[in-house]
Amino acid sequence: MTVAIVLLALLGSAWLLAVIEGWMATGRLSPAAPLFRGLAHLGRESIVPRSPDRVFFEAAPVLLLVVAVLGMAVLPLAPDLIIADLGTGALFVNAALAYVLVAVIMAGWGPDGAYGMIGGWRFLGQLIAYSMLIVMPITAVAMRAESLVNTAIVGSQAGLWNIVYQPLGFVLFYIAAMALAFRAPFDLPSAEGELGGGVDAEYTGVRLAVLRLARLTLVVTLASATTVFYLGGWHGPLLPPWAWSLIKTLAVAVSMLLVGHYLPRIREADLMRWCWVLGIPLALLNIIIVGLLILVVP
Amino acid sequence: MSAVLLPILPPLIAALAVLILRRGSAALALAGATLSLAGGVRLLAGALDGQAETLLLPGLPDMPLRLVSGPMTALLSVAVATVGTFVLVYAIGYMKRESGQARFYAVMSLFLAAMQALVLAGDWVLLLAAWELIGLCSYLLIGFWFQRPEAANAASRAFLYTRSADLGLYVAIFILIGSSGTSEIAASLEVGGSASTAAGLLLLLAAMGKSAQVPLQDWLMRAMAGPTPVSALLHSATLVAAGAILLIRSATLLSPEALFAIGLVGGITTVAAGVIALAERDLKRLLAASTASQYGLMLIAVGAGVPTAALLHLLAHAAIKSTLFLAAGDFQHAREGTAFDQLKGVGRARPWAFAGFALAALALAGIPPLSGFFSKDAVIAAALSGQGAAWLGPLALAGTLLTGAYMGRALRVLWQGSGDSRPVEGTGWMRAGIWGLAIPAAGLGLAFGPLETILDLPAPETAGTVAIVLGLVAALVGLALGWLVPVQRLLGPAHQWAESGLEVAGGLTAWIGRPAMAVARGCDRLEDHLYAAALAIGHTALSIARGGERLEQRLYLAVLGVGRANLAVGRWVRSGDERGIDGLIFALVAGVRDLGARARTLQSGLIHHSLAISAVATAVLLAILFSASLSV
Amino acid sequence: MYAQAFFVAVFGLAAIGFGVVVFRTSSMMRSALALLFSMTAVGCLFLAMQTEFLGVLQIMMMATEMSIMAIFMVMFMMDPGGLGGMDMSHQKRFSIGAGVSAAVVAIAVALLSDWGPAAEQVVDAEAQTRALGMELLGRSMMIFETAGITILTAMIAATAVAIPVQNLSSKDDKEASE
Amino acid sequence: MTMILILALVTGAILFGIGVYGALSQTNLVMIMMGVELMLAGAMVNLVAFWRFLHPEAYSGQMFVLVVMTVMALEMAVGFGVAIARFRAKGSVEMEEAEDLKG
Repeated sequence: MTVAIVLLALLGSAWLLAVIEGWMATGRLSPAAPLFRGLAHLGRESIVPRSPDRVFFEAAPVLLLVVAVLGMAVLPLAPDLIIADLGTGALFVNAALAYVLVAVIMAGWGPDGAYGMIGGWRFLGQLIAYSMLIVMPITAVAMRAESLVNTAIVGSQAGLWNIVYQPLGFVLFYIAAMALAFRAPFDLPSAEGELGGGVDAEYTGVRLAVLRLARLTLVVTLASATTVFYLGGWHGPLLPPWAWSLIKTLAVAVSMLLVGHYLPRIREADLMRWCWVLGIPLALLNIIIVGLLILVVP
Repeated sequence: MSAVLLPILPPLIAALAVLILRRGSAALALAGATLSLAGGVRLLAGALDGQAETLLLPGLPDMPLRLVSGPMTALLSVAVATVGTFVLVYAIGYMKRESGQARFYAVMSLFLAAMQALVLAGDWVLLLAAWELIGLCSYLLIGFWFQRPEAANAASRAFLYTRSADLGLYVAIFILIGSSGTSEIAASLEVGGSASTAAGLLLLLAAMGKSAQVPLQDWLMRAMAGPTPVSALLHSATLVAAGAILLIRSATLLSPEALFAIGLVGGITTVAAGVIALAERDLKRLLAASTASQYGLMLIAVGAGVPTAALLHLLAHAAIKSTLFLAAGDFQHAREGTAFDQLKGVGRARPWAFAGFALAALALAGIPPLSGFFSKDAVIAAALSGQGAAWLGPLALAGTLLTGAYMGRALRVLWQGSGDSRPVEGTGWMRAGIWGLAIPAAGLGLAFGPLETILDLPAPETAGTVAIVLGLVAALVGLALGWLVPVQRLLGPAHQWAESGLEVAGGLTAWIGRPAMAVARGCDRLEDHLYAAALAIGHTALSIARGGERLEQRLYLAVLGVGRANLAVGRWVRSGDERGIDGLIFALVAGVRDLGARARTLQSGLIHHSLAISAVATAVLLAILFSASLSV
Repeated sequence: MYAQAFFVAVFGLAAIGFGVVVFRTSSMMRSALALLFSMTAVGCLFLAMQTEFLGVLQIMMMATEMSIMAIFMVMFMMDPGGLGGMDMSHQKRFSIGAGVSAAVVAIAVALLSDWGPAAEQVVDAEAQTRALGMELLGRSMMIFETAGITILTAMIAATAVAIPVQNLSSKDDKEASE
Repeated sequence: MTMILILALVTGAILFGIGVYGALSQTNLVMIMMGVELMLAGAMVNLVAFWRFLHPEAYSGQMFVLVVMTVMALEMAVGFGVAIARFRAKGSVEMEEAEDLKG
């Protein structure tokens, strides 16, 4: 039952994101467009490029989707609306999202195409930039909650949301999340303009549909993670908890899309430099500040 | 944060700050030392109220690091901090012209922090860590002018000597922890039996290395290549003191055998090093040798079973010796060197420094009411009263005599003669440092009474009149001997030594013999006058004259005896130095090299070959272990 | 109990299978990712043995680590795709002997020695994590910190080794070109 | 329960064996590192199994696993550093050609 609800929510939000994506691309707001596009993908022939690494080529989109769903599985929509409330949930989110990299590299290497491979390796470089900025802010969050259990983390924000308690961490996590979802402006691995689509260049038909869906789901998962870690999860007046979670998640996801839409693409070298020279020190600073706050403010 | 951290953290932070900021290093280091001093005083106050603080830090599993502030550790911490502070004050003036200030002050601060940690350490692991740290710092500081070959050599030599002696500490600690099951010093000292003897002897080895006891004293002389403040800190309260402190703190462990060995080593050192000091032609090297000799006295006290006396002498010596070195550094700046023929009459040119030097020298010789008098009497009393008095007492007295002798000689050299000295900048700072230490060097003795009461160690018997008289006589005779050596006569043999590589023996004949003759002649003349006067006065005075004559004869014989004894010891020490110890240590290195040469044949340079070899070796090892477990 | 045994067996087999693939395939990419999945299986093995924190940590770390290893394989192998089908191994017989004997000995020890009674229950994941944290920053702090310092040193050393040696002049005109 | 312990231990043993084979047989530095990683993985499996089934109360067991993970990461870092340097210098990381370690 819970599983069904969560998956439904996931699909729904993915659909909404697709609608907004279409609106941003075409300027027309047509709720049915994603559906048609998906059907069209199913209809088209799904071409297999010359001499692919078959295993990777087939597995990559599915793995990406599975990973996104797995990450979602440990994030609570409501106190009881969570598939698996692990004792190390916050860490598990990282673990699951780490496999996004694996999936992208597989998708890049599999079809034996230059663009794809470059995109895949680019994402590896991107990971080296952002991964620390995913882990360290979560550390600070867990410090405040004194637990890695996601429900406990949400519970710890009943009084004050983490976005107020540790805004620095929120900013860093938000940026890193966008980089992880490789949306614009961090969409180097799949840059249409300069890399001919990058990792999803060689994918067509069903596989492309799965890939698209997986990427949208990934955005939703990351938005939900942001909500749980920083926006007080299900906390909120009047509306039922799950509604609040959904609203916040969608808001974050949409904000990610919009922000990406209006920012120029970032060179991976610059991204790397900023993340290591600026981001990681800031993340450490954030940890120290939170630690002091915990010590000082009981 | 516990108060026990107060003496340690400030210098550490200062060191880091200096390394990071790279400016205002002197001020930072000084601030760190001062704060450390304040922390030490606070500890001491707490200890006086009888509250022994203990701080447990998480360390190895079931072996937490602990810092303890008992009365003794607090006292030592104060001493270390005091010396450190004033040495740094002095260094501000002394190092004005040097480059690499940041390096110097950072290492000095680290040195101070490490020493405080060593003093306050309550468990062997922490003590070992601090021990290694001060070893490293001394290496860095002695080799501060690493571009000078002699400094570099001196640094590596000091490192080699102390490190090879440190092995003793390692093994001793393994024995102690293994036999007592705890790493806490106080608890682990309870182990008795053969373990205590073995551990005691090994600790003695470690202490010999650090405190430069015969036959490991050679590096100390050469360590003079470092900057003078470093020598002051090294000799008075930190590196060299570490050995004595180690023995004093583990006094309850020591078994009679160990005590005997310690006393023996101390006695031999105090005499041998005294002789070397007498023979030196360089002020700093003389002071270095005298340091070794003084620590020999402390070991005698420990060996006699009265560590309190050793502790008192340690404190007095810390203040005195640092004063001496700082003054020496002042002269060094004034005359571009510390060789005696450069320093002739510098005392007149730098009266303040000379006054401090003289005060400290008299204190070291043991002239009342200066601090050295009390501490030395405590040592002598211990030597005469404790076990093994028969041979410890004479040695202690000989040490005192020699102390007087070389101090008198140094004073003479500094005062008489003349040379051109240049103005020195930063004199104010240096003067402040010197006198900040000279005052305790002078007055510390009056504080010994209360100190003995607060120390939790068995207080020494009050120095009997015998001890006082003997000590005083020895000191005075020594001073007289030292002073009465005419410098111009000294120069002739001095050149011969220089040609014959500073061979002590020649030097000894030259100027233990000469002073003896001089004294004899002096007494002779005196006696003639006496005799004439006696004739004039009448036969009643004749008996007095005879008495004087007999006295003089004995003094003459005694002095000659001292001369011969010193001659023998000097030869023995020198030869032992060159063949025995150097041979031993460098044989170690050579052996390792040979082993490497043999192992070389195994290396084809191919990774997979070496991997294969290691795999096979592991298999063999497992087989051996397995068979062993079967056989058990 | 049986479920646990089942999962342990399954993940164990998976780990072993992927581990074999690492050295069987000739495509560097495949062998790297095979190693990755072998490590992941080991992490799942931890999970199956109710060691949740370590399991998740293993899964997380190895993903990144092995992917990086993959790119190095592709960079440094003369035949990344394994299409040339060249043999990249030597002293085969000895290696097989060593590997098999090592495994056999270890298995023999595992089977023959008497392990005594095995613990039935362990505390739940959250309590475990808490206790582990207490252990790391309490009793074994020094070991843990040492590990941290060591890895920092290794990072710096590796970077220093990997940075190309460039003499001053070339550095200058590089800056000039930028 | 003991059965599971033995199961885990056997798994660890086999992983270790594979690792030994790989480390000894491969010619490429990176592949050798893979073998070492597998050996370490086998060790970790054993550690966890011992912790879980023999001493669940002693968390030093888990700490050891963490230390082993550190060692793995460390080995990767240094190994790759060396690999890069060597590739720059010699154009290959084939250990057959690396004889300059010859003493």
